[in-house]
Parts: sequence; structure tokens; C-alpha cells
Amino acid sequence: MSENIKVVENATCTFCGCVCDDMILTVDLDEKRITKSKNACILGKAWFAEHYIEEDAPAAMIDNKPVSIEEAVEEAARTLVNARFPITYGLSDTTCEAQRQAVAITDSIKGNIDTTTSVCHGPSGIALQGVGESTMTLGEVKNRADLVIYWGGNPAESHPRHFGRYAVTAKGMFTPRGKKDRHVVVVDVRRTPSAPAANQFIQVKPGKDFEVLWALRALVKNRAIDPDIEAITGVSLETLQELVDRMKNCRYGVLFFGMGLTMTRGRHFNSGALLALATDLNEYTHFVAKPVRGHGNVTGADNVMSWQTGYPFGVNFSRGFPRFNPGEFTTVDLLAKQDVDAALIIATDPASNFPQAAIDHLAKIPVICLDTKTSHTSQLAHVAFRTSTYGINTEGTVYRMDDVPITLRKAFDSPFPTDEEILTAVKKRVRELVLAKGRARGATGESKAAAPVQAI
Amino acid sequence: MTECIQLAGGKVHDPANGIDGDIRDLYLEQGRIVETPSSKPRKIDVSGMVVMPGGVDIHCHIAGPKVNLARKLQPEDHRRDPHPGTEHTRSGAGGTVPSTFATGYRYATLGYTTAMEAAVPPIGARHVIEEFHDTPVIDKGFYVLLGNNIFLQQLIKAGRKEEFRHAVAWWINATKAYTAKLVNPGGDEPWKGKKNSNVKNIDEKSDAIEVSPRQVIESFIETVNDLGLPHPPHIHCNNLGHSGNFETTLETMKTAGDKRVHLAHIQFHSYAGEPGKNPKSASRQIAEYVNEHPNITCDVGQVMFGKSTIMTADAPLAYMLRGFKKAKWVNADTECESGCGIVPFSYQEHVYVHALQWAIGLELFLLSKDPWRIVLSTDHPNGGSFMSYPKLIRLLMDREFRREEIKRVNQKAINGTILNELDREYTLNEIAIITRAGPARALNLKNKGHLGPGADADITIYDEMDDKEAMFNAPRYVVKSGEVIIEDHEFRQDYYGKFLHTEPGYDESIVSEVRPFFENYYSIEFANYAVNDSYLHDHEVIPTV
Amino acid sequence: MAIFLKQIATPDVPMEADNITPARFAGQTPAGVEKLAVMHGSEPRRIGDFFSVSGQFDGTINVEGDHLGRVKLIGAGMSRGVIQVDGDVGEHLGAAMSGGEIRVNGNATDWVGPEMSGGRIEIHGNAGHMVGSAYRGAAMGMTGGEIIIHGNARNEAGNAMRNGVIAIGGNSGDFTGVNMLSGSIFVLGELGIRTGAGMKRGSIVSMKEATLLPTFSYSCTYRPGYMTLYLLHLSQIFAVAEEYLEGSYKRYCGDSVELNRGEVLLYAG
Amino acid sequence: MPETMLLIPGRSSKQGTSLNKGKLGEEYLDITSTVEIDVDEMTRLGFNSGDKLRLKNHIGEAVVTCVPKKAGHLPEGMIFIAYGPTSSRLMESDTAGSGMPLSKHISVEVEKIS
Repeated sequence: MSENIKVVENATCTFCGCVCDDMILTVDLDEKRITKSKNACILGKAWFAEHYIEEDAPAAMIDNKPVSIEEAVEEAARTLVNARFPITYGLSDTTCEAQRQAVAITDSIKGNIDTTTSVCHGPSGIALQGVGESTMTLGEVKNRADLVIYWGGNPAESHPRHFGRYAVTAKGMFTPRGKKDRHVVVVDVRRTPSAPAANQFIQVKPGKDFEVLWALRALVKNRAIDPDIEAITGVSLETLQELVDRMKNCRYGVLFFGMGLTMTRGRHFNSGALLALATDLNEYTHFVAKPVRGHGNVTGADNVMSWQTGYPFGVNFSRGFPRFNPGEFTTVDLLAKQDVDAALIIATDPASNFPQAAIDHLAKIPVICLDTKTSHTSQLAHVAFRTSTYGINTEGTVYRMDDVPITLRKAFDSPFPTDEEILTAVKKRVRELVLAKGRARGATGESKAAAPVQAI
Repeated sequence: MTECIQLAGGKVHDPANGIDGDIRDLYLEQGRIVETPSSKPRKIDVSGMVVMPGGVDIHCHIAGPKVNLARKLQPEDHRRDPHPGTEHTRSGAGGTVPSTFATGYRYATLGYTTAMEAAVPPIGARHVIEEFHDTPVIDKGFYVLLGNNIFLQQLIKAGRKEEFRHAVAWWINATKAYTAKLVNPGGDEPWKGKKNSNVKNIDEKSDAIEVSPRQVIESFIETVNDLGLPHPPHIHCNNLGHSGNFETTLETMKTAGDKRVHLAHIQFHSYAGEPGKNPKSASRQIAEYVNEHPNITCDVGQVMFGKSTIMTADAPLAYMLRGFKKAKWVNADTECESGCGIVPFSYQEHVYVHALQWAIGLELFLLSKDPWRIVLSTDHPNGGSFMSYPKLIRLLMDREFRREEIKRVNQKAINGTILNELDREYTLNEIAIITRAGPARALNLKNKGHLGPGADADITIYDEMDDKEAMFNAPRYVVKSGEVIIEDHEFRQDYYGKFLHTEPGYDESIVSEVRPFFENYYSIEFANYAVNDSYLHDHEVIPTV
Repeated sequence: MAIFLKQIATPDVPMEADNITPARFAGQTPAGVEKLAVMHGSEPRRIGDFFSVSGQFDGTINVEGDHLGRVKLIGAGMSRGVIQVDGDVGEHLGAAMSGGEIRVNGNATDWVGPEMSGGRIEIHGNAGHMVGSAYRGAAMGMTGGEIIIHGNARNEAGNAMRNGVIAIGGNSGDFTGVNMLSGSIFVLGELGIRTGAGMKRGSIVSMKEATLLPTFSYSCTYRPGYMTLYLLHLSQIFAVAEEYLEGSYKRYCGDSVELNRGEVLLYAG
Repeated sequence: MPETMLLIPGRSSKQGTSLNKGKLGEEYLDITSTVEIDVDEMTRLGFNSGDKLRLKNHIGEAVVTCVPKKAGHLPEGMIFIAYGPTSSRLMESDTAGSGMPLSKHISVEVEKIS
């Protein structure tokens, strides 16, 4: 350890959607390492501790050969502009500033843009569009919630500080005794490490969450439910009725939910059932719900997409304006159907975690990849940029899972450019090429002959 | 480098400078209007056309957390109204809650060059400024929601006036806001903490906070006037939408005494009738009070028929509206600061209440004696989209058109109003006042809303037409900060306007009061709360008065 | 004589062909039809780049090809005439159509007849998800017309439908008739799970046993009069066993979280 | 005879921490190709800790190592794996108009190979 030490207070950990902004980072500026991350959880500690700069790694490569950033930008721009159906994907682990550039590029090239939301809480986004939601910032839970229910999520392992900072042991204005002022319920198909934090664990048969939520909705509305509900779902009518009484009689109730709902059969209808349950309960008391979002800035990606295009994910520009249709313009579908002829992948690794059919197509098309580390995707990329890490080497804005925006503080400099810098350069070059292409087309009268037709 | 421009031969409507349709040349240089140009200008012949300052929207909802949530909520609304990009401009989605780009460009295509987002919770300030960066052409600022701020209410309760004033100023600075906004003051706590209830009158104290709405209103009127914020407290009164609420509105105005105050979307607060029963018009009582009190400005919040989106910090109101249709509804609580409700909505001619709301708005316009203090608004998108402003202008300017439209709506509603008896037609100059000069004055934007030397060169040029809706729908030229953005109805370049905010002074020691509250009850760190200057980009600090 | 479109080139990326409607073809010669626009990804192209066009327009369009699966929006918004497709078609077939008829000798994928208000679609093979459905966020799916699927349909058939009929010769997927407001869905094969979730009114009929949600309750077994009539109509389209016409049906009402005025009818023998 | 079981991919702390060392690192690859099975169920199926199992379904197949999970955490017939390249191989790509492949309840045939 060197003498050249800096302490960064109120830094933000962007590993998960909790986006805890109370980090105290000790930075060894010579070693370019974070040696201590006070207040971080086990995931956050690893996030900071394992962050090191591979000084020798090339900042840009074309077909796995090092090139200058300028050459890579040129090749990336040409690849995108020449494509007929290019996609942009990822974006949940970068700043809003970078996300804004990515949408601008996709608008210019009339491509398709989607974020990791589509394979995370995208179904919850669809559910929101169907039924709305009653929701809150996390501080409201800390200050007011006397009933907290986690459904199909395991925050003890995925969001370790969720309990302490916001929802279980946190002490607030009307909950001065923390956990003693709350009843906590965990609902899941398996007894996860989150279950011990709760006063009550309810185990649902796999794939029966919808049935349980639907029965709860009926009971809230005083409709009869047959006792065979236990045989179907594994949860007794008595347990359900008791939970309903508790929900109706609490002062401020919260339903948190995870991908146990969105990733299983029923998908958006599972999330929708939960959101509708929270809405129904507002006839009796104040009740809110919130998806426990994953990556550090996945919520920012939803926000940037929504304000720039009107839609939160799964957006297509091929007609010259944004259109939204999950299942048609979402990335897994497009790749698996082999509809795509180029891809710009930012801060994610679909080649590692997508269904095999989608990965197979990704391997066949030119991929442009921005990542802070070598990944499965960067290895198969035609153009690969190595960028600096948000929240450690860059400033910028991220949105916490409850849509609260937070400004990042930089711990130390990286020799690698930011995502925003690369994307801004690509955008500039793309715009030049698109304008040139448009003029060439205009000169031959081509574009006028085939004006786009009606929109659906 | 902006070029020097001569707008030659137009009929100029510049009521702030007493010019009413005179034929004049205007010279623009370096983004401003100048007496004489320093070099040979590019001459644009606008003879036969009507020249006005760019429009100023004093109250709309165009950016920030609730607006974006309303966007996410309604793909069906965007889908039917796409906004294609051009060589110069970005694409977007329309509908009642357009994407940021569509919002900026569409305001521009109506000749508006400034708009104020009317309700942002402090913790969402960063968000609204980020969206402003992507909202082209127009200058913009926002009002920060402070009326249900628990810390400030505690200071009011404790009678700590001095600390209250510093804390309000601190919050304005920390969020880079334009003024303080009160929405249903005192109503959040019963909504969140007492099983979705609400305060029912201006003197009712909530159990948890023990402060009445009147105390909150009084405190803000006094403090914001003391601080000299360019715009007085912008108040959304209690009991919005409820029958008989005009008394609450009168009480709220009385609370101001002779101090400056702005009443938002006053149409929604001008209802007589028994609570719980159908409303009746109280536009006369309200208009009369406003007419006699020069300290008051208001915007109308006109209802226009068709699709709208209710989005408000008044969460109990949105829940009440949700009850009518049981369709999708959003509630969003913001810790220590605010509530929020969103309901997709539609105003229909045949519905008694909707027709009455429409009529009351028009009555208020027509009964108002001083156009300088009543501003054209639809509380976009609550009463309808800002895209319906041209039609609203025609309703005000064209008596025959208005009569035809009156025939199409619920007659029972009309019969309870005096709308049929009102023959007034707004003149072009009066329209220039209620859409530009008046709101600019109410905002203390000294360089906007007029065309005198030194003014911002934000100018709209219309072809003069008999059909005022068609005229105001499509200006031939729109100039923003001296740049010709729209020429012959087409975008010629992209442009990003300025961010407008104010910076009242305060005593730093207030921070030591705010911080402990913050550390106990907020979920982000105090040090990460205030918006830093990196978000400002192109901005202008409007001085206190 | 009809206009014939024979596919001569395979699109590399999705193609949007909402100009393939009788209204757009009316009064056009084959050369005129060839000039009509299609989108090939983001690239504006012409019908003639992908199809050879022959014949003469008399209200009917025949589209034939082995690679039509990427061709979306055929017949979108159509109000009259006939489109016959030989081959498998892409998404949004007959989207928002108000009249006329589309016949597909082949399979269709997702979004067949979403938000249609009238006319008829008949798919001789299978269909994908969201047959006759609402688009995301919208409160209403198909409001009229008839969709016949000879094979299977997948999830969300009739999502939020307001009126009209969907008949499926094979099986349906999950959430058949979800959020249905009115109208009828017939499934001769098996229903997936969670049939009629959130339905307010309307009828969903199946000839097989099904597991229903806990919010549906048995009311009676009877022979609904309209059933025989409609099944007779369907028996002219595909094989409907005699006993279904004559049989009685178990009626379940739901969804009790909503109005409870919808019904699911299961063949009882 | 292979046993039909329900595979639940999910997040785990170890997967989360090893992710930071790199998705190509041995640790991450190890963790994401290890399945947890209820200890009693392992006895019933004759699996020992560290055995290699083949998971197979209509999409593809993958080889994983099995470790026992304390009784009472996983219901019968359910096995848990941390998300990663291994679970991808068994994931269907149809999203039913949602964008989301069914990533959590994956039916697999489980067979011991060593």
C-alpha cells in the first residue's frame, strides 16, 4: 500500500439496484485500487475490492486486434449505419449520460433499442401499463411501513442491505423501533436465506404464485375461495385469510417483488396480479408495491428510454419514430428469430446469459461491445471497446430502484474512456454518415419513391 | 455565431411596450432584440404576418418523475401519435404526455418558447433537469413542491419563522428551482398515514403534523415574498375538483392579504354546490375576487374535450377520479416531501361535469377584467394537451365559433352557467397578453414576453388568418434566442434552450438544522441530495426582486 | 382475376408490408403494385423488389412464398376485399382490420388480428400468441369480426376482447380470454392454464376438461341454445364432433375479482 | 433412468461476489455450474456431493456438479443453480410476447454421469 491515499465519502455502490450512497471508500491512488469500502455489503465489498485497472489491455480492438479508439469508432459507426436492422442492447450498468447517447445513436440509425429490463422486470413494466401501480420511494418504507411482504425475491443474497437500510430493521419517523414496529412476510417457492429475516414464511408450490395472488385479491374483495386452494398452491385458506386481514388492517403496507414472478410462467400477469392486489388494498388502507430491481442503473435505463422515446424498453425506430412491442422488439426475441444484422452491446454480457438460440445468432453478426472487462460478448465482438467503470472511475447519474436519481462520485481515474465518451464519438460519426447516405439517396430520388406507410 | 436578422414589415403585437398591431421592423443580434444592428442583417420579409413574442407557459407538466411515470404507463396513447424525426430533429412519441423531444418541438410549432414545469418533488429535481437537457427549443424551469414537506411543516408548527425562511431558500437553491409550489397543503400526511384520507378544509390540522393548510399557505406567502423569488408561491388549493370548493379558494386568496400569490388552474377550484353532489359554477365569485385584487395572478387550467392525463401531486384527487372508471391508476409517494397520482382520463362533451368544467374555464377567461393577471393554460395534460391551445384561443376570439361549440355539449351544464350571455371576444393583443406578456410578467422574466430592445429574441410569426385555430396552430417562423428554428413551417435547425432558476440568499447555519432530520428520515445521504452545478449546462439565474 | 404476389427474394431482416391491402391495390396495375413501398428493416424498398406481381385486381390478393415468416402487417387496417396467403406469415396479420377476409394456408405467428373491429381471419395452420388481443397498455382488444384458427393458438388469445368470435380448432395457450370484456372464444381442444383471468363478461367454451382459477365457481350444467347454432356454423369450417352439438356444458362463472359476469363452459357429455 | 426435476436459476451471494472477479474467471464458472439438491433427495437419487450430473431438456444439455442443500430449503424435485452460461443452455427463447424467456422454472432430466 502506498502513501498516496484518498478517502471518498458519500460514494455510491452501483452493483445492485439498492444504489447505496453512503460508501466511504479508501483509495490507493498509486496502486489504483480501492482498499476499503466502509458500509458496503458483501456484494459491494467485492465490487470495489475486485476493481482494478488492466493497464496493458487495449482500449479498442477490431476482430481481437488492438486498434486506436478512432479507428474503432469509425468501424463501429460504419457497421451500424450499413445495417438494416441493428440493435442496441444493455445499458443497465452505465450512467444515464451514456444511455442518452445510446438512444440518440439508435434513433439516427433507425435501429432497435432494448435494455436488460426486458429480461429482468420488463414483465413488471408491461404489468404497470395494464393495471398501474401504487408505489413509493424507499424512505417511505423506512418511515412508515408496518407490514412488509417480499414475494419471489431473495434480497438477503441479491440486495443485502435492503433489509437494514430501507425495509426491515430500518428505523424511521413512524417506525422508531425498526423491526419491532413491523410484520415481515417472505413468500417464495423455496426457503431462501431471506426467510429467517421474516416473521412469517409462506411457501408456494412452484408456478402457483398467480393462483395465490388471485385468491388474495378475491379475499380482499370478500369473495369466497374454495379450501382446495391449499391442494393447488400449497398455502391454506386460513393462512391466506390471515394475511388478508393483516394487509387490510395495517397502516402502511408494502409488497416487494422479485424475478420469482417475472421469470416464471405467467410473467407479466404475475406482476400484474401483485400490482392489482396492492391497488385493491387501497380501498382499506395505504398500500404500495415495488419491484426489487437488479442492476445499478437499470431503473435509469427505463427512465431515459421513457423520456426520450415514450417507452421503457423494447423500442424500434425502423419507421423513423419509436414503436414499442415486447416480444417483437425485445432482444431475446430478435436474436432468436435471427432478425438482426448488427448489434451494439453496452455494459452487459448477453453471450453469457441469454438463451442459447439467441447467443448463436449473436455469434453470426457483427457485434460492437463496450465493457469494462473481457466478457463472453467482448470475445465474439467485431469491435470491442474497454471502458471505465461507472461510479468508480466516472461521475454521472444513476437511478435507484425507486426512481430516485443519485450523482456518482469518482474514486480514481481510469486510463480508459467512459461509455459516454465512446458513444458520443460514435453518435457524431453515425450522424455524419447517415446525413451523407440520406443525401445520396435524395440525389437518386430513392427515398421519396418509398415513403413509409401507416403505423400500427 | 448567430447572424443578425431583420424581421421586416410585420404587424407587431407587443402589449408590454404598448404596441398593438403596428407595422414595424425588428432587429435581432446575439440572441437579443436590438435597436439598430451592428452589421448588415439578413432580411426576412414578414409583411402581412403577425409578430408576437414567443409564448410562455406558466403552468404545465412536461418533465420529471411523475411525467415520466405517466409516459411509461401509456404506450397506447403514444402509439397513435408518433413524432417522426427530421434531418435536424430527434424523433419521439406524442399523445397527451409526449416524450421530451416531441414536447419541445411541439411547443415550438405552436410558437411557445418558454414553459415552466409546475410540480417537482425536491428529490426529483435532478431528474427534471436531466429531462430538460433533452427538451429542445424552449427555455424551461420548474416549481419545487414544498407544501407538504415534513421538515418545513415542523418549523411552521414550532413558529420558527426565521429558520423557515432560510430552509425554504436552501431548498430552492439545493434543487435549482424557480419558486415554491404548494399542492393540497397538509393533505399528504392523512393520505399516506391515515388510510388514504384527506384534509377537508383549510383550517383542519392533520393529527401527525398538527399544522393547518392555512398556516402552511400563510407561511409560504410571507416567506416567498420576503425572499423576493421572481414568482410568488404557486398554489394548487385544497379540495381541487370538489363541489363547493370555491370557498376554500376564496379563503386561500384572502390568506394572501395584499401579498403576491399565484393560483394555479383556478378553473378546478371554482365550483359551487354541495360537497358530494354535482358541482355548479362559481366563476363569478372567483373572477370578482381576482379582479379586485391586483396582488393575485392565476392560470385557468381550461378543460378541453378529448384525451387527457391527470397527473398531480394531489394523490387523493387522483384516487377519487380513479373511482369513476376503475381503470389503471398510479400512486407514488415521495418520502418526507410529496405524493403523486396519475390517471389516464378523457373529457366528454355529453358528461355534465366535464361540460361544466369546460364552461367554467371559459367564463373565467371572459369575466376576467385584467388580462395581465389571468394566464392561458390547460394545466397540460390535466385539462387537455397544450396542443389544444390554438383551439382554446379560437374559443376566446371567435364568439360565433364558441356558440357553435356550446351547442355540442351537455346543455344542463350550460344552463347553470352564464356562458351564453358572455359576448366578449379576445383581441389579438389580449391573446398576446394571456399567452406571453402576462405570464412573463407574472414570472418576472424581464427579457421575455416583449419585443423591446434587450429582450430575448424569442419571436413567433403567424400568417394572419380568420380561423384563429389554424393561425395559432402553425406559425410560419419561430425564432429562439435569435436563431431561426422554424422557417416556412419546417425545422431548419435543432436548438436546446436554457434552464431558468433562481438563487435566493440564506444563512448557511440552516444546514445544521436540515441535516439531522435528513439523516433520520431520508433514504439518501444529505451530501448527495443537492443538485450540483454540473447539471446546469446552459442556464440563467433569474434575480430575486 | 386476382392479383398474385409470388415471393422472389427472401428478406434478410423483418419486412413491414402494410401496403399489402385491397384498398392500396385497388386501381393499380401489377407495375403499380410493384412500386408500392415496403420497409425492409429501416430501408425503404418496393414490393417489386421481393415479389413478382401478376394478374389483375378484382378485390382479391394472393400472396405466395416460402419465406413470408418475416413479412409483417399483411392486411393491417384493411376494410374490404380478400387476401389469401399461401405460406407462413409474420406478425400483426390483419391488425386493426375493419372488414374483408384474410385466409392463410400455413401458420401465423404472434399478434393475429389484434384490435380488429370487423372482417374475418382464417388460419389453416397454427397461430402464435395474442390472437385478437389488445396491444400493451390498451384497454380493449378485438371489438368485432371473426378469427378462426384450425390448429393451435398460444397465450393470451382474446386478451381484453370486447366483441366478436375467436374459434380455435386445436388447443389454446395460457390466459385464454384474459381480461375479456365480452365476445366468445371457442376452443375445441384443451385450454391452457388461467383461462379468463380478470374477465368481466363474455364466454369461453372448451370441449375438454380444464383447471380453472380459484375465482371461478361452478353454477350449473345446461345446453346453451346459441352453442348449437355456432357449432353448426363452425362444423362447416372444421370437423366438430356431433356430440358437441348435442351435448350439455358445465358453466363456471367468473372472474370474481371482477364483475363475475363472464362464463367458462366446459363440455360435459 | 433420468429423473425429471425443476431447475430454478437464481442469484446467490457467491455468484454475485465472483462476478466481480470476471465472468470468465474459474470461480464464476464453477459457481454457475454447480447445482444444489436437497440432502435427502440426493440420498434418494444416489447422488454424492461433487458428482457430475447431466441436465437435459428439449433446448439443450449441460454438465454440472451437485452439492447438497440442508434439508427443508428446497422442496422435493427442485434443484437450484446460480444464473450463468450453464443455465442459458437449457433456456427456451420464446417469450410469449413479453421479451422474457422462462428463466426460472425449467424442467430438466437429471442423470448422473460420473
